[in-house]
Amino acid sequence: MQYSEKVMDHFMNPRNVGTIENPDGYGKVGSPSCGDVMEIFLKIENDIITDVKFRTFGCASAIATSSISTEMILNKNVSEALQLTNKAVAEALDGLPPAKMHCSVLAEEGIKAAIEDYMGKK
Amino acid sequence: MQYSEKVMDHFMNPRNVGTIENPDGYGKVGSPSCGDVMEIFLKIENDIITDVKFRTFGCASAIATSSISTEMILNKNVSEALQLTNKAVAEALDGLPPAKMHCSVLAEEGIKAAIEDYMGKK
Amino acid sequence: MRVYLDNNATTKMDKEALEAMLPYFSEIYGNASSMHSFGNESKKAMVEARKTIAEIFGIETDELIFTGSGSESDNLAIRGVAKAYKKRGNHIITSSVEHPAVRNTCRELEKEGYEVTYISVDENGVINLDELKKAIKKETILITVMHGNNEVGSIQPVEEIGKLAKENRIVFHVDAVQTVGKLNIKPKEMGIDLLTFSGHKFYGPKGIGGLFIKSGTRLGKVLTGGGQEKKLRPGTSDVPGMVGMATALEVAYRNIDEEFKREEELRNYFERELLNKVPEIQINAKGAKRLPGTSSITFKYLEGESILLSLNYKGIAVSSGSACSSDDLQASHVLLAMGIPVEIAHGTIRFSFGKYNTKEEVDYVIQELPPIIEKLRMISPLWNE
Amino acid sequence: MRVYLDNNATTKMDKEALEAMLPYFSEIYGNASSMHSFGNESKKAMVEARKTIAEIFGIETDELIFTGSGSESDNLAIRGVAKAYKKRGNHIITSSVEHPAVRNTCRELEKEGYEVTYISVDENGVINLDELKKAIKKETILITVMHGNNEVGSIQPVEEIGKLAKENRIVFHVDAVQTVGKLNIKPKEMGIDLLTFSGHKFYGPKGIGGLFIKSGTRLGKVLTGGGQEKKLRPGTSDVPGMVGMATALEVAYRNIDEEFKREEELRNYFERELLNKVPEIQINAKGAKRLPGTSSITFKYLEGESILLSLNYKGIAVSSGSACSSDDLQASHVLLAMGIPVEIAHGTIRFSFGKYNTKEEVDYVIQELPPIIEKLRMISPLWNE
Ligand SMILES: Cc1ncc(COP(=O)(O)O)c(C=O)c1O
Ligand SMILES: Cc1ncc(COP(=O)(O)O)c(C=O)c1O
Ligand code: FES
Ligand code: FES
Repeated sequence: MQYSEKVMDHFMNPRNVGTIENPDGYGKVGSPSCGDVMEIFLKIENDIITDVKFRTFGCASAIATSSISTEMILNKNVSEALQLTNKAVAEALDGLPPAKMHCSVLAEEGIKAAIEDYMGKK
Repeated sequence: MQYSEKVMDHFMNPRNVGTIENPDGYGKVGSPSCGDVMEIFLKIENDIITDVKFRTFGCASAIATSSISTEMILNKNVSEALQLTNKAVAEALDGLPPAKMHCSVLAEEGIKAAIEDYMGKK
Repeated sequence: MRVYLDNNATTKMDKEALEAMLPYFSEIYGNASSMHSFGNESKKAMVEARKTIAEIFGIETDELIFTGSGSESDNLAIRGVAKAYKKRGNHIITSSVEHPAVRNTCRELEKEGYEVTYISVDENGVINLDELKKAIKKETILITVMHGNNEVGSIQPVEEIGKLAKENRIVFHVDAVQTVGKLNIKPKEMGIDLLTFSGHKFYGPKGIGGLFIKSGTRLGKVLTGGGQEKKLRPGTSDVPGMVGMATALEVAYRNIDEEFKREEELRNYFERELLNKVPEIQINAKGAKRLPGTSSITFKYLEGESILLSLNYKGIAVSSGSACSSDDLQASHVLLAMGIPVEIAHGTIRFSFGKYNTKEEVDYVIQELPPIIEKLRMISPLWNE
Repeated sequence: MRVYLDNNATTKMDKEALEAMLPYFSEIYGNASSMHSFGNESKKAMVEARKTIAEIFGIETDELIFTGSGSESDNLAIRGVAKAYKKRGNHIITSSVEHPAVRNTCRELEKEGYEVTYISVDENGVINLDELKKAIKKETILITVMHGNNEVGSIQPVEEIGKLAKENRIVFHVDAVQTVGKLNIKPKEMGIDLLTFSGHKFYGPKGIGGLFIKSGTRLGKVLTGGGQEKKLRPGTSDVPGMVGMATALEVAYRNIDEEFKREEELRNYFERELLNKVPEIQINAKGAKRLPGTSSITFKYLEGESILLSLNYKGIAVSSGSACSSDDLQASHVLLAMGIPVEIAHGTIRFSFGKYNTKEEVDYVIQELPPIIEKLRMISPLWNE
């Protein structure tokens, strides 16, 4: 298993780690027994994501995809954010090992869940 | 396959190689297709073996057993010579590899054949 | 600083063993089966290597064959017995914590019509003897149980299994890949009929293994070809490998008890310090008799690969029982068999100490590990929920 | 003077290959499957070794697996196809002059219910293509024919067999243990699906072999365990062996054509001189395309072992096709298949030249050999009858 430098950078120095109190959107996907859980917190103003935090339990690839996808949706409109695919995330990381592609789905699903939560509250 | 020094000595410097014209006893045993043939020539006076020569086609063990057994029967009474066993020959050579024990039978049989030939003529 | 704590995976070759094998590459290179002097020199070395190993195990030289790896020995032992004793029965007993070389071979045999019973282990990774006893039946032809577990270090009661096997006239195979070179092993006194070992686990070369075959034990062939190794392992003899492995074994047994103690103390020191410095961790198989250098630690709320890679960043090499770093993304069957819940099993790291590890290295790990765990837990949604 | 003329049995390791593998014993020793940096370094070397070999053969890197020997590759290829294609058929075609690793494996499969046809060879040891063609039937799943014969050096028409195999959609395995490193081989251009080779035959290390597996070719497993080598050869990767073998191959192919010519000339010179100096000898497979360094010579009225030992006494290492020096005391099946009468077959000696042999050495043999033959014939009752 060889990761790209970008994966290792986001894994070793994950961006936007943490929680937000009273988030406008909150999502939690995965399950501990499957080996991956992602929690994502969004601050949203006028459908624009103004702050984002995450916490992820999972492998380096799960953490790195979480990290980079928070960067990718920050300051984006929620409808844009909804279009983020796991493939785009993997590409932004200069690729993932084939066996690890599935981990990137976690971030996509997490973001979707948080935005749906926000939509539901609206 | 490891041979004793004694086997190697008798193989490299076989004693009594050759033929005897008009032998008193002559034997030929084995067959080329089986991989071993021994020819033995005896000069016998008053039932005493006074000269012996051999020629052998076969492995080192066949040649060495032929060689040492000619030494062992020289100047012996024919009835003594008849009692020479392949085991005694192998022992005199400080042993033979298990897979090669059968080669020593050749010498025993060759001597028997030659003495029988002598007996028949008598 | 670079610290290698993955000695259960493989080891750095011993200098003496390496030096012993070097001449056999391009100075004494004859084929050990050849009749000429080049071959005889090689054969002599092979005979000597076999003798060295046989003496250490207290067995006859014709009870030992060389193979290409521990895995191959395991295959030959298990498949060999299955084939040779087919007429007597089709039942095999093994444990639920075996190495894939045994486990997957048993699985294959199930497909071929053999019946396999996988005996459970307790929370320390030790086989349930009673269960094993009850599993024995008329059709049982083989018991195959490992000696030391590669993941958690638990040592199985092979002597007692050996007794059961003998009483019931069942062939007993022991995968001793993790214990040969670390523990004193006399297979015959322990009731063992077949014993697998592998050179590179005790500072010998890779690509060479061995199998003790108690005289009288029949084995079907797995590989066919030339007459080498009693026709059970055809192929030109790997004399350098044999010499390297034999020398490594000799070196290991020179001060085996001292080294056992030293590694055990190092490992215990490591575990004590870690318990002091890192909360919410669990030492696996702690209640069992264990391999001296093996420490399997579960860091709750974390996933193993992330710990492994973070330690690697600091130059520290360990392995993980984590699903995410395994080929099939399945959590370790060993940890699950011990009753460790799957979500915790994910956070398990194996530290395996060897003869080259020092206290300084352990101190370095003790210093680097706690902040890594802390940082990773900060990222984890399971921590402080 | 010591002269090694048994290069078909095994070779002295190439210096460059040995040096290339040395660091992987105790400097870069990680397990290639481990995720940490120690493992990555080893993995890199393994990947590189695979690439080197793949490039030389003109194949993809994922079409190549490492095994523990040529014999193991042969077993995996033959047993693997037998298992995987069982549903399609149970018929295997091979030649009557194969190495025991192929021959005995076919014999084993016969016991397991497969049908094997052994195609005859002509007096030069070359397979009868027409016979092979006629042997093909609906149930044929595998043709396994060697490239260069180890005893007499005859080279089989593998390209033509490859065409036949392709036309009939039969898997084609070639045991190229004697030709890899001596001839240019591009398995894919030659219609080959599986190709066996062995490190120690081309100045690489012992204990390592390889198998080319054309993508799409299915193989059942012979050994089971970990996931190494596409799950077809479990066991911790022998990285030093891989590096040593790849480097040896690279070295061999650097000037393969020149070395072919050089060895061929040396061999031809040897044979010419011998024919001049020794009466009643016969050069086997002389009419065939032959391996450059192989010379199989029958000395009539003599038995091979005695020649071998006498030469050995003079420091000259050769091998014999003699019954008396084989394990089972059977005359060589290769010589018999070529129609050589059993009593002459006994007197056959194989001289196999390699890259380290010089003209001076050949001259020494030419000088020592005739008196030996003369002396032994004096002892032989078959001479001058
Ligand atoms: C033609 C041929 N095939 C297979 C083998 C087996 O190779 P190894 O001894 O490396 O297993 C050999 C050499 O012994 C050989 O000459
Ligand atoms: C317990 C156990 N058995 C078998 C093996 C297989 O040994 P090898 O990798 O040498 O084939 C290993 C090591 O990988 C092991 O730890
Ligand atoms: S989280 Fe398990 S493989 Fe990525
Ligand atoms: S003559 Fe053939 S083995 Fe002795």
